[in-house]
Amino acid sequence: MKKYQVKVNEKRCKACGICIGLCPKEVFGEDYLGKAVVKDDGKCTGCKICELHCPDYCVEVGETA
Amino acid sequence: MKKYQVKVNEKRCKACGICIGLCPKEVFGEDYLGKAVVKDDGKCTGCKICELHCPDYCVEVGETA
Amino acid sequence: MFEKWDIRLSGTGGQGLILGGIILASAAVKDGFNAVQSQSYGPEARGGASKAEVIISNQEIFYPKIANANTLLAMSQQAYDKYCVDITEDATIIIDSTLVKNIGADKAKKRFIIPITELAKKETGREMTANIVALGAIVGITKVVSEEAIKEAVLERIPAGTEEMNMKALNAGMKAGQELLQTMAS
Amino acid sequence: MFEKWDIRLSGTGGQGLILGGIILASAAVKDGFNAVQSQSYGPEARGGASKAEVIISNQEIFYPKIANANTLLAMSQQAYDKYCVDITEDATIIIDSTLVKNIGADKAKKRFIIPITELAKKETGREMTANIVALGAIVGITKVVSEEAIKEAVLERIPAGTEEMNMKALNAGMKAGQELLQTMAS
Amino acid sequence: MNSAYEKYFRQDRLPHIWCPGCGNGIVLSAFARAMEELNIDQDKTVVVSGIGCSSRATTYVDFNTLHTTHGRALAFATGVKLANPELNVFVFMGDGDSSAIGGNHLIHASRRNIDITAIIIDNNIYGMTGGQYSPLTPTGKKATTAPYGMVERNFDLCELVKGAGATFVARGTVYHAKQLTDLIVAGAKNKGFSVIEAVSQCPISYGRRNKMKNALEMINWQKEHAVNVKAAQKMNPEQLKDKFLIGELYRAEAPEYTAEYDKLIERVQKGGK
Amino acid sequence: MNSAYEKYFRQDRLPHIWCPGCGNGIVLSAFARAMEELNIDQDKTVVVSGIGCSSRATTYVDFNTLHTTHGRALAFATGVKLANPELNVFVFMGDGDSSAIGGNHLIHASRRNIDITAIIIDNNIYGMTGGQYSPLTPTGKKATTAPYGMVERNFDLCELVKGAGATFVARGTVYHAKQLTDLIVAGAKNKGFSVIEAVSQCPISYGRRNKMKNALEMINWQKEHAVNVKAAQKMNPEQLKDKFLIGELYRAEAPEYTAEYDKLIERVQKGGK
Amino acid sequence: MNKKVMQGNEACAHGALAAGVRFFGGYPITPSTEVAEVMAKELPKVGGKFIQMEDEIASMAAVIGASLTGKKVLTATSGPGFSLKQENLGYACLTEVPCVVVNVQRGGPSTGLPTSPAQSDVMQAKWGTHGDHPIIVISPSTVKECYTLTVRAVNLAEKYMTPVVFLMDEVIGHLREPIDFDEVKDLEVVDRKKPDVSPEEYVSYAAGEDGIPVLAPFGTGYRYHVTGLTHDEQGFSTMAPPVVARMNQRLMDKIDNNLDDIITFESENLEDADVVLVAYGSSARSAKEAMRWLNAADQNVGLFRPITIWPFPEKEIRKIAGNVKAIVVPEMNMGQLKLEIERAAAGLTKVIGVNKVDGEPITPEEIINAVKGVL
Amino acid sequence: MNKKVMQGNEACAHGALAAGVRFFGGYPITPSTEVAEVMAKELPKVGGKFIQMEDEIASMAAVIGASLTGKKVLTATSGPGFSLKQENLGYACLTEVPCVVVNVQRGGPSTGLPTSPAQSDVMQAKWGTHGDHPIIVISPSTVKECYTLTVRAVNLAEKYMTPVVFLMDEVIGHLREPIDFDEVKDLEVVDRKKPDVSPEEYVSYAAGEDGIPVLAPFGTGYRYHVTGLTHDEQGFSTMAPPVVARMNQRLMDKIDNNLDDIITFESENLEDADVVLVAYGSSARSAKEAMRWLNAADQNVGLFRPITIWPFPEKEIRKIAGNVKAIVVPEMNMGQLKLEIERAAAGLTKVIGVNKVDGEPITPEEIINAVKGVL
Ligand SMILES: Cc1ncc(C[n+]2csc(CCOP(=O)(O)OP(=O)(O)O)c2C)c(N)n1
Ligand SMILES: Cc1ncc(C[n+]2csc(CCOP(=O)(O)OP(=O)(O)O)c2C)c(N)n1
Ligand code: SF4
Ligand code: SF4
Ligand code: SF4
Ligand code: SF4
Ligand code: SF4
Ligand code: SF4
Ligand SMILES: [Mg+2]
Ligand SMILES: [Mg+2]
Repeated sequence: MKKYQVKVNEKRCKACGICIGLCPKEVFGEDYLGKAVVKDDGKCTGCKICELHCPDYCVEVGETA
Repeated sequence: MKKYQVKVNEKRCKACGICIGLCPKEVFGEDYLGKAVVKDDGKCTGCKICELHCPDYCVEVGETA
Repeated sequence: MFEKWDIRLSGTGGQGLILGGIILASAAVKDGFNAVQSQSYGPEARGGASKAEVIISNQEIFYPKIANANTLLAMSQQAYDKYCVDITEDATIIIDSTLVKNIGADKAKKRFIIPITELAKKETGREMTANIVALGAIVGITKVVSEEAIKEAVLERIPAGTEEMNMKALNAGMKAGQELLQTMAS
Repeated sequence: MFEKWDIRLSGTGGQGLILGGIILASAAVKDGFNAVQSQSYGPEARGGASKAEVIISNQEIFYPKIANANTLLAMSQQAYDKYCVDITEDATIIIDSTLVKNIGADKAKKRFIIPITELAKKETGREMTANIVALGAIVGITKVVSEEAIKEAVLERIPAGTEEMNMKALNAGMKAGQELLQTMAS
Repeated sequence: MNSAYEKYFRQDRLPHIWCPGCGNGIVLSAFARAMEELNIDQDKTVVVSGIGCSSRATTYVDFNTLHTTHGRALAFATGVKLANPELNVFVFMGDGDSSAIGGNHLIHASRRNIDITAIIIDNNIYGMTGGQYSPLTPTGKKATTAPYGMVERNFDLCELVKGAGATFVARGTVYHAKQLTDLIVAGAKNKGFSVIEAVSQCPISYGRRNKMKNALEMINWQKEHAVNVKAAQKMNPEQLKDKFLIGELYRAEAPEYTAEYDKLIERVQKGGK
Repeated sequence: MNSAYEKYFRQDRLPHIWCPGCGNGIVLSAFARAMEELNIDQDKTVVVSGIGCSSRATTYVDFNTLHTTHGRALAFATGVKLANPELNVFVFMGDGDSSAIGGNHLIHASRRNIDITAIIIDNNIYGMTGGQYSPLTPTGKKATTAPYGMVERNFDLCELVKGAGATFVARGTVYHAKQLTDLIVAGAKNKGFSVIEAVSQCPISYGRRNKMKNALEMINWQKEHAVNVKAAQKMNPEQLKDKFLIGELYRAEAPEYTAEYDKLIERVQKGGK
Repeated sequence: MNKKVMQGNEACAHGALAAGVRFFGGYPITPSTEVAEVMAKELPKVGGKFIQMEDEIASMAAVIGASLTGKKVLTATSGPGFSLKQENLGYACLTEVPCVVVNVQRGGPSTGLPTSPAQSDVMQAKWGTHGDHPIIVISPSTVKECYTLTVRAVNLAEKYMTPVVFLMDEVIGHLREPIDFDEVKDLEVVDRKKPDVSPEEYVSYAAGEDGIPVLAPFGTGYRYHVTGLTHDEQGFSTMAPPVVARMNQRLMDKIDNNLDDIITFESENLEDADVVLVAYGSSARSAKEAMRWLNAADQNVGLFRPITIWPFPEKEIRKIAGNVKAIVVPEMNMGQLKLEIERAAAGLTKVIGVNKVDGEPITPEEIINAVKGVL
Repeated sequence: MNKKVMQGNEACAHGALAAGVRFFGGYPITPSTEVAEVMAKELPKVGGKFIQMEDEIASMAAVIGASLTGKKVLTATSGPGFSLKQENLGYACLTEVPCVVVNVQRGGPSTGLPTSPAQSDVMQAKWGTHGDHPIIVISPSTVKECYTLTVRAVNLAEKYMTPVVFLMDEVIGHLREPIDFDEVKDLEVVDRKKPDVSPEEYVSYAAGEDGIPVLAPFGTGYRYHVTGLTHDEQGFSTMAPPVVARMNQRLMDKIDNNLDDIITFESENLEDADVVLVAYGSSARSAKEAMRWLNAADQNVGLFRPITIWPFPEKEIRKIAGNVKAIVVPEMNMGQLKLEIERAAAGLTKVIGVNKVDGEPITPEEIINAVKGVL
């Protein structure tokens, strides 16, 4: 099975909650300001729903090894 | 058979030729300026095509006796 | 000498009087004069009285409108009634008797009555050329422009293919004008 | 004596600071003062730094804007950084430590640090009431308006059904402010 | 015509300024007959128009008449109708007036389904300004601003207002003058926005330039090219080539705007939200 | 996204001004991916917009960009495209921008079938001015100028442009972000006027007022209420109640305006009439 | 005392309601939108109608249509929208249909600075539409005036059968101040005249001695014609030069013959002022503040605040010009009303502008500096 | 000699073609339509584009869009259409997109007298759009000037990157006079500057020493942003007060710093004139005729004809005002440029208007009478 690395550009994240809510694998959590943080990208399936739907282009899903 | 009287308000007639051309019974002729004149309303069937189509409201078709 | 012609062509929309005015102005320019042509419109530039004005002068023409014409062409009753009062004392007035039936309202000393539209129909088969006949008449009577110039000007402005017809019209007008002039002179 | 308060409430869009300003101005009016409230917008009145200004005076207020605030509320880092420099020498500055983490850019002598948003969440369960907590803190610290007036003013402007929650918020803010004031005084 | 003529025309304003053979006069008499059939209260009726030859109609009919700015008749009419829904509101427009500069107001009146009846005199040209192409000038036809033939596509006006939400859409012609009256009557009875496209002739600015030498020829063209929508159902595409449909083209049910607003007022005044 | 993002965005202009959760950003990334798929020449591409939150899009994408006046983007774009048909022209508009003040230009661009691709971000509201109703605010919904609920009927934007003559009409949503890219690609490939209505969310000025508490809820609403046009064919009216269609809704063949004009020039220069 | 803290835009809307406005047609635009929002909420309560039209052109049209049914009407907009309203504003001038057009000025030109204040539509308010036409333009300086002067604007519109432009600026529009409703509750309200003759005798644009026509509301039995073409007394279009001249002249005269009634202003310390500040709208507040400080420093500085901007209080300015070292004119524009002041001053004194177009209001300090430069 | 009798409107169109105009977007309106009609016919012949847009707003938009692709552009309209163009005209001012807007003035206000002459959009031409903005306005008096000055208008637009209003009137628009094409065949034609740096170094609104930006045609590899929001040198919107102030100031300066290049006028007999007639457009012809007669009667009457109406030749008027008994200003309006003349005259002399708004041109007699009144 492929593995994915999920990165959030925290600086640009506006804490909208979209990636957090849309990710089918609950990869994201939120910090005290509501910004997305990657909890566990081990579960990530690489569907890129998060990346496609981040209004601020802060989520990046990359394939690893 | 009903009889009709056809009148043209010559003053207002703009000589467009519509009544003259549309009358199925050739009731109208034209004067030297192209204005409609009633040639023979004996042939008139009272269809009122002329009255309905005169752009200047100068034709009047009335029933007589 | 300061020479100035104030010519008004009047009639109804569709008679081609504006074109007539343009041709007359062009002919004057060909003759080396200054000329301006203008017109006034009704609310929609169609129907009702129509007039075209031409000023021809050997000096520069500033104010381009005419108060009182010294030459008036009247090609409809309405136009005649309206404009025949705004003329100079010694004005020349040319009336299309095909269309103007009640004549007499004007005080012109030089009055020329010509069945212009009838003439057009007769000579060319088309009433449409009445404006050119009228031009011929004006030139024939007033000599405001040369025959050469008016011919050239007409040929420049009419649709291709109608040259012959229009020359006929022009000549008919000139002839009628000249004849009448002679009659009156004699 | 000519008394004048130049109060600036700053933070981000959506924090309700404009409503806070209106309430403060209304309270001042209830206390018999003159007051004006204004705000400035970003290109779209949303997002980015937001500020509301309130001037309270016992004289007529003509010029309605503030150059240097003598009282500043800062409810975001960006707002703090931006506005903490435009204050008078003896200004009072109140900082929401929940949201402003880097403090120190200002030269205020009277600096009050209160976790306003946290307090709002704790006291009412809703961050949304942070603006009312902040108002409480301002009043508690500055006494610019009477407790009565600010209570009345809050009740007038909030949605029906939220009275209790907002009073809790207001009281929490006032208490925090007063306590801090005493600590600093002592 | 006579009684309608006497009752609904401002006699002292005639003759009208329209050119010989212009279809505007014929549409206006069809309108007058429709008013007669509706037995309309002149005092309670407002007729609005824009700017164009067709829009001069308001000069000649004896109602509360409002001759507005080019393209904006429906926006003025919307104000009239909403401010006083008791008034009957009719609007005359030209093809350019309604679909070029006024296109936006046309689609919004359609969307709102406001109880106004619009009569659009479609002569395929800007008549008043002397023959420039309009959005209803058929592709290929000539106009002073289309000396090489109209290069743009033309609207199907009826499809346009249907797509925008009008609830009564019809097309008539000057030739079918009686039907035109019927369509206006039906449009007026529709409680909502009604559009009647009246195909008309402008012999001066359109006909001559497009090889139709006079009004009569143009009216006969209408006769030959119009097909009643019902008859069309039984015709094949081959037969319908080059033809256009007339009659009631579309009807729909939808809430009428000013009535809805009145309900809103009632609701609010009763303390609703 | 990454490569599209790097290539087609003006990095130095970001972050954009849009509120947290605003759909505009998502539509814009769908657009960028479409540009990548089309492998478009940035120098030969002009992106035009009107005024509104959505219209700020032109600030962020790296093309020849033209941020115009409210409602007029398509009129500016028509000038650009006609003056130089070699340029690819895309237009971003909001629902108010395109269908309220800009409605006329929308229907005329449709009529002319000019080769422009219009992306209309439909968030059902005037976002930029803080939440007034638009012609696409559904009847009954609240807005600052509809405090008692929208009393007017709303347009079906796709029906409108279809009735006006557009040759490619599609609807997508922010939720269906991949499909949105496909629709933009298909629209761009259509040689004619293409409209893509992108249903989007404005959590700030629309959602909150209408009981949708955040962007996520609004995106999920899209997911639940959108039905692909193909799937819809197999559904009954009951099942389609409250749903809206997405996908390619309409396509037609028609001559493209600027190409026709180029032919005209050729004809005239050869001495034709 | 019955004070309420309210925004200028809100106060304008409430003033309109108090003046009897029962129809609002508008299109949202920053920074005027709150006027529409209040109207949308309040009008149904009093049986009035609010409509958001498809654009500003349509809004202007709709209010004119509504006014012809006898309703008092309002519309509100800002810069770009005001530009769009011009054609139909001219229509209202010529057809003499009362309406009030609020323009809350923002930074220009073009889309400019939508949320920033400016006073750069002052000349446009007079000259924005084609053709010679009369116009009344009123500019408030306080939130209270947003209320009271809107009432006055509606009154003037109804009295003189003319559009009135209510020219605010973003500072005033968005400013919140208390209004004491006890003070404003008894404002005079003027209704347009109704015909006092039968429909048969009625001549719509005949206009009596006062030169103001009586337009009967549509639907009341007086049938007449309204057109934007130059028309005669019967309301029908004409091209007859004497009639055209007469009708155009009357149109101007109905305003020009009533300057004393129409023009209002505020003045302070004019008597022995060395310098007079002439300012309007929110800049007048900066000017007052400046004057307060200058007077405190014993400087003889006065203030003249035109409340009616157009017709311009020319006579008053001429008088001031004869008595002072300089007139200082702070405006949030590049010098607009200054031009008219210069004209009125006719060389009698220096006219110095304090101009600012950076999106920020003029500060009292900036005015003080300008005054110090001439004192 | 190569004389052709031509209408003013036609001459304007042919002048535009000679100046290199290759795009026309318009909407028909009397009395300007012939400009469009000639363009529709002639443009395809030279590979240019003509489009009749859905209205005047769209026409103005289309020409701006076309201009950004590097084409020289023209639009033409009259009163009501000019009102509608205002918003986008302001957009062109701020975005500095060259274009020429012809307004053939007709009787106003409102629909007014569509086929009659007037000069009542003179102030609107300067003040019609919201916000402070620069504008160049040129007014021809002869058919020949309709040609030559259109070339100049296009040149000025391209040189200064700005809209130019070509302000005609119905008399001139519909007048036919000969033009000698030999005389006009070698007129200078100016093209807008092209960037002389690479796309990487290019800064769209940086503007060099002359204060005039270089806008690269879209499609030539220079990608930049154009917006009607107040923007910085990079073309992106800004609210930073110093930047806003700087950009707005530069916009005005690019015109104000070049008055000598932009302002042209004609003058006659100014030296020892007792009375100077100041007139423009077709009224200047009446004025010349009047002067001819007055001079013939040994009256010392001079003429000053502004060809550039805006920016206004203020300096020249001031000078004249110092030397004469009176300035007489015939205008087919209620006194518009007269206001500016009064301002410039600063009380140094009387300014007397000869005004007419009945749809007829001013006659030389009317001017003569006015002059006699002061001599
Ligand atoms: C704002 C504005 N633009 C243009 C015009 C000029 N104009 C008057 S009528 C008209 C078109 C008329 O065409 P249409 O609406 O088809 O009416 P018709 O004359 O053919 O009946 C135009 C362009 C105007 N009066 N106002
Ligand atoms: C002529 C004009 N009228 C009004 C406005 C104010 N205005 C700016 S954006 C906007 C509406 C925006 O709504 P929409 O087009 O749906 O875009 P959104 O902000 O929702 O993306 C309005 C009314 C303006 N800028 N110009
Ligand atoms: S790629 Fe899919 S699974 Fe992975 S984080 Fe994003 S949404 Fe979740
Ligand atoms: S979608 Fe983007 S902006 Fe929203 S929470 Fe996730 S990372 Fe942040
Ligand atoms: S009624 Fe019929 S038959 Fe009689 S004249 Fe008229 S058209 Fe002819
Ligand atoms: S239809 Fe009327 S106007 Fe035409 S010729 Fe007959 S009577 Fe005359
Ligand atoms: S120009 Fe055409 S539409 Fe206008 S009146 Fe004449 S015929 Fe009728
Ligand atoms: S107001 Fe709405 S549309 Fe505008 S940026 Fe915010 S969320 Fe997006
Ligand atoms: Mg038409
Ligand atoms: Mg929107």
